[in-house]
Amino acid sequence: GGTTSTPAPTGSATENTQASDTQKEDTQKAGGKVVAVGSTTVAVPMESLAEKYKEVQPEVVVEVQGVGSSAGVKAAHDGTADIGMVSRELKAEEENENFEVTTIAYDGIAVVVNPTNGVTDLTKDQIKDIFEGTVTNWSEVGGTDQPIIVVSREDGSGTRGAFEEILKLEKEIDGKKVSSMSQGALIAEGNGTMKATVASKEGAVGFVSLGFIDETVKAISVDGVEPTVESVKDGSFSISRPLLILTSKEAPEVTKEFVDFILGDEGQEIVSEKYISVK
Amino acid sequence: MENNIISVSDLSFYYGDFKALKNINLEVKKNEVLAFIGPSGCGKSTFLRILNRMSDLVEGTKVDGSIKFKGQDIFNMNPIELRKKVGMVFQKPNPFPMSIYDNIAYGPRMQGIKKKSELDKIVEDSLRKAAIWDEVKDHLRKSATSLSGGQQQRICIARSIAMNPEILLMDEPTSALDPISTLKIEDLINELKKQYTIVIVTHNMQQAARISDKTAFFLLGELVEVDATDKIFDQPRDQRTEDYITGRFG
Amino acid sequence: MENNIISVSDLSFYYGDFKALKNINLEVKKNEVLAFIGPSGCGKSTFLRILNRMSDLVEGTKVDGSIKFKGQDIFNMNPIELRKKVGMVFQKPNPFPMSIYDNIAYGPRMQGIKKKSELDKIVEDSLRKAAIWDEVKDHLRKSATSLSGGQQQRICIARSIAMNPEILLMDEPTSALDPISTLKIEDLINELKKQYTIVIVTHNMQQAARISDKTAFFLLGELVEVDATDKIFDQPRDQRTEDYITGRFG
Amino acid sequence: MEAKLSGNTVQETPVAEQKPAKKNNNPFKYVSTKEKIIYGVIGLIAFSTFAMLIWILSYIFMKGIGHVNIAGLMPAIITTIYMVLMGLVIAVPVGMGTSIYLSEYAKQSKFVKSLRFAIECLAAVPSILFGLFGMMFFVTQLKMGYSILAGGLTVALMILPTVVKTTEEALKTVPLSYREGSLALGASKFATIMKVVLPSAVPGILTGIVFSTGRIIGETAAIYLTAGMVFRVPSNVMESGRTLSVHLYMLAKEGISLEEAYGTAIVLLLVVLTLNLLTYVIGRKMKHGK
Amino acid sequence: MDRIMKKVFWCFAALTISVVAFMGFYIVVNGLPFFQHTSLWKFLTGTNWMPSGEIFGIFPMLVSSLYGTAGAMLVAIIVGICTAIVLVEILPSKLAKILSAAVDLLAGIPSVIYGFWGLMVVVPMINKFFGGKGAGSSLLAVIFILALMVLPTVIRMTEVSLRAVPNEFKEGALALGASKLQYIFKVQLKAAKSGTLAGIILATGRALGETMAVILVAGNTALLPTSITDPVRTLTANIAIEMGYASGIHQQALFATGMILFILIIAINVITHIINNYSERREGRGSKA
Ligand SMILES: Nc1ncnc2c1ncn2[C@@H]1O[C@H](COP(=O)(O)OP(=O)(O)OP(=O)(O)O)[C@@H](O)[C@H]1O
Ligand SMILES: Nc1ncnc2c1ncn2[C@@H]1O[C@H](COP(=O)(O)OP(=O)(O)OP(=O)(O)O)[C@@H](O)[C@H]1O
Ligand SMILES: [Mg+2]
Ligand SMILES: [Mg+2]
Ligand SMILES: O=P([O-])([O-])[O-]
Repeated sequence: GGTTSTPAPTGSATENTQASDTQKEDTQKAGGKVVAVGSTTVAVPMESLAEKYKEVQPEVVVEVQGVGSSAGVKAAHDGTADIGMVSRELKAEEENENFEVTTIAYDGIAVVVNPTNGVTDLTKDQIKDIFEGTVTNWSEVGGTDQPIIVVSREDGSGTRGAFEEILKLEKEIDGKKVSSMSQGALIAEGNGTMKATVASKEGAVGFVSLGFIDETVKAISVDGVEPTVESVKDGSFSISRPLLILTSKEAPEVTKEFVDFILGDEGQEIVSEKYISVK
Repeated sequence: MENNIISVSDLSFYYGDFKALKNINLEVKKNEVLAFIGPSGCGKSTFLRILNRMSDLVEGTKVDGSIKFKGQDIFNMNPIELRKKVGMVFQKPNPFPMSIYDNIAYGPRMQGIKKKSELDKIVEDSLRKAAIWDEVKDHLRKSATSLSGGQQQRICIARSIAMNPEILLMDEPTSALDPISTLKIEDLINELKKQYTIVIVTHNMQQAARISDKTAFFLLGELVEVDATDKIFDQPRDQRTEDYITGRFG
Repeated sequence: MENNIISVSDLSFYYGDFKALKNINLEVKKNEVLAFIGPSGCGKSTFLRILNRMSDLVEGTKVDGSIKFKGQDIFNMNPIELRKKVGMVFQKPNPFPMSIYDNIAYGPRMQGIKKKSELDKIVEDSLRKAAIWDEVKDHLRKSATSLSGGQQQRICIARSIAMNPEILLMDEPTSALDPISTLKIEDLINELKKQYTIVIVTHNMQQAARISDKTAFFLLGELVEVDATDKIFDQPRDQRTEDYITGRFG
Repeated sequence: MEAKLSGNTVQETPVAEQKPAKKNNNPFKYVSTKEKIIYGVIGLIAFSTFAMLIWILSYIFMKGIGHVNIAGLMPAIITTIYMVLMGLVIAVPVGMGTSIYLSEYAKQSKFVKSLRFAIECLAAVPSILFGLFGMMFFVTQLKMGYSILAGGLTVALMILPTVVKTTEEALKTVPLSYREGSLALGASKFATIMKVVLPSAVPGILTGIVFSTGRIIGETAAIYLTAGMVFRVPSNVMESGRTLSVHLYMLAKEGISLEEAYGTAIVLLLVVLTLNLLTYVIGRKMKHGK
Repeated sequence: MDRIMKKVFWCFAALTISVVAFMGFYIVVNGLPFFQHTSLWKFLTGTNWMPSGEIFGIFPMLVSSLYGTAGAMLVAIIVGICTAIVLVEILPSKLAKILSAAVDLLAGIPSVIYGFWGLMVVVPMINKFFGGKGAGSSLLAVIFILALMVLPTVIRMTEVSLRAVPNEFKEGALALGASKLQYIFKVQLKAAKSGTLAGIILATGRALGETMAVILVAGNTALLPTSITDPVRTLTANIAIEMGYASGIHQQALFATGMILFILIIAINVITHIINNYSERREGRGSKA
């Protein structure tokens, strides 16, 4: 894995970034590229961070690929990426001592429904029942008589993993722990599709990262607590998880500098707009 | 006059602005073999194709004058009915890509004949009349396109005969064939004329001489002369006919 | 013997297992017009195409025996060189889809002639010899495929002539043409024989009679008889030849 | 009995003048009711095809016409061009060379036939499989990362069978008589191919290239799995980029800015339309050039 | 020169072949180990797809892919052939030319646009008229979009082969007193059979392989559909959706899915090939007799 990974003519150039003032163009071309691959959730703040970083370090290019948490871990391990983005705790088999895991923020997962839906509050158990498919009509949970359309994320999604874990959406089959998510659920690929799907189907319910909430969908209070940055921060909204990045311990200087930037004041300020900063 | 199965009077035909046939007058008697000869492009095919209104298929054409089939104006007839009575055989044998049997049965089926025994009979009769029954009777299910050119042409003739037409139009039916097949078709025509009226276009003057009762000579869209075949070949009235026949032309 | 430009001895030819030519022996003299006649499928084209080794193009064939071109075994020659000396004209006129000029200049250019004036001269000469110069001299840049069939065939002849070959092979060069174009090509052949040796395949016995000095009759892959044309047509030695010529055959 | 010589004075035939008119005015005069119904059904079905086309196009144009932002889409447009060039530069020479070998040089043995068949099969393989392969092999195994290079190689692979096949078809349409004519003039095989065969096959080959280009432009999954989705003008082939189609897919997925999605769809359609038009023009030119 | 160029062309061919072989090999090698984990039979017939629990059964997706393809082809064949007939035989040639160009345009529209349009227009419409568990995202939507997408292929190939039917057949039929429709259905379509069939096969491959447009309208539920309004997930969608999230055995399972798809497509090709060869041989045998 690790350092040799960064593709193309990089390698040597990264060492003398100091020479950048004399050979600015050269370094820009040859040197500073940081590739971040992984969670679609983390990709959102990462894009903003990359954007901001361009002002701080114009020579460094940050590429962000939001393809999914597991892919992020894999890309980091095999060296395709400098930074792996993960929106859930690492699984046991994903742990690797050559890599460093850094929490860059905390995120809430909000249950969302179509704005036309009258329901505003659900208990954790109700949510569990809905997503397991035992409750199938909104009238059973205080809404109008309308079938519930459950929308979930694809298998392997960090958001889904965290959501299932927190709500204990799990069951055992042949001694194996498997997700108890209703199999009849529609599958939306990525946070964006999830939001778009819920926004376009009246009876739909789904879950997205807090960072994706806007007026096209309605976030539900859980056990009476509204999902906001504050409520997640003070722990009253309990469906939350860390956003992680994975870097090689022998990562090149550019990558380390970018990570430092994320964890620094400037970086955390950007993160805290929609997420909970680690500070 | 009643003896005339076809009477053409003052027929002109245009492809767009081009006048391909100029004021043709012609009569065809029942059970007669009439040959059309003339240099390439003189309008033989065009004329033949008007007789069963195949000319309708070409866009932008115009007809003047009249053609009567047994006294009835063909332009006022349903062309489908007309074509059933005036069959046509083409220069290149064009059997459909189906079995021999289906080729012959195509027409009768179209007319609603469904009964197997009836169809069988028509197929056999037609193939016999076209002098090809013996050659194909054991492979009626074989694709007609796999036969030799000469056999294909006889299949096409049989296909026309199966419709029980009154006239057979043939447009250079042997020009794509080898000499031996040609001979067979010529023999067949001599046989068929007992029953049908035949109008045949040919490039080959020997052929015209061999098989036709009357010959019509076309030149540049005009019908120069029509007369008994012997007469046309031995003592044509028109100088142009003579020039053409003696090969001193163009 | 020295006068023989081609000597074929004991030539057999196979398509796979099928023996298409059987022990052919034949000599062709310089400046002679030799016609091949015979029923369809008898091997005329096959034989002709061996003479300039176009037969190499067909896979799975085999040759036995020898052919000498001016004393040299053609199977030991570079076929490209052979074909430059033994030109060929096909049944269907096949000009390239380029201008008339480029068609004629194709061969010379291939031989490395680049100079405009030189090419111009060759083009004009060849077209003149092919008796088509006057018809096309004003549109040398026009596409050759837009000409009439007869003109196209003469272009193809000119194209061969431009290579300055010693022999011209022609495979039914007029069978796709109308009678008037045919006449023109025949006249042309009579003209060309002053300079070239010509071997021509034809279906048309009249044509063979009109243009050739000698005629060879093929049947089922055998060379039945070859002799002066008059003799073949008036008093053939072989009964089969007579049968074929009098049309009483098969 | 006696046929009259032509060229006589024109007779008055009032009927004659009506005939052509009659013929043209009512083409259904002798069509049976049953056939009229069949005509109606077929016509309706055909009409629905074109109605659908108009529906899609007009829907997208109406919704997006105010949101076409060419400047904003520049990175995607440029990435698309890169991807097309890369795919074509690799696949076209290799593909053409292959089909020339297969159809002009190789003996038509069983082996060659099975090779041809293998290539044909590959032409039918869904592009997602190419994406799968490209992602595992180019991106990960060869460590190219998400890059224009990995994407370009993947799409090149994807269109290669198409190029081979269309070229072969085009070569097939060149009449044997051209080759014979050239060879009979003492031209070598290579000269024959270059001077006579290929020029006559150009329209067909071109169609294949345009078709392949269309496929690259329209491809989504195989490209974002290999070239990634970074929305920026790539400065070299090792960088990631986002093509128009991928961009549209991202926008459709995100559902944040539907206007922008419609605008992108219009640009994408315009690119395709231009391409179609180009083929048409070139095709016509070739025809007339002949 | 000739010989050198032959070598050069040979190299290109060899390159193509090795690339083709390598790709097939690669997919198989990466997919095969999976069958130590789950047997091929279980994989094909299993009805549960739960990667988190390492349960991999693609039966619902296999069925959905086949339903979607079959349904789309049924529509596309009928509509396509009718449209081609109208273009070739009924409309005046000028109008037909314009409409043919329009068909080309239809063929050139990227699949993601079809998907997008399907998502925005077709899915809500299906929801409005039929409802369904996926609120419009359904097998029906998949069939509709796929049919539309493969239609141009069917139309074009049929059109080309109808046009290629020699005019002699038309003349022959009409000269026998056939009406135009009788000619079209009894002679022309039969004569154009092989080209039309080729178009249908091509279109089938495309329908089976289509990914993005399907993902957008299918709902992607990995359950066996019981009604045409049920949401479905196809084999291709399965790969595309989970590829980014898969690792280890899950990833192998996706490769195995790809392998199955690969085999399906090749099977279609082989069958066509055999049918083609068979009919060719039949004709060939005839011509020798
Ligand atoms: N579809 C058409 N459109 C325009 N002109 C045509 C058409 N068909 C034939 N012609 C012209 O009409 C004239 C007569 O053609 P026709 O085919 O009747 O000649 P022909 O005597 O049969 O010749 P051939 O012996 O070569 O068959 C020719 O000048 C020809 O160019
Ligand atoms: N490529 C080939 N493969 C196998 N057999 C062939 C091939 N070409 C010709 N033949 C066979 O060889 C024999 C001679 O054919 P050839 O073409 O020489 O005849 P031909 O005398 O030129 O006939 P035609 O007058 O019809 O042109 C025929 O039986 C033919 O079927
Ligand atoms: Mg004619
Ligand atoms: Mg021959
Ligand atoms: O895209 P995810 O953050 O759900 O893995």
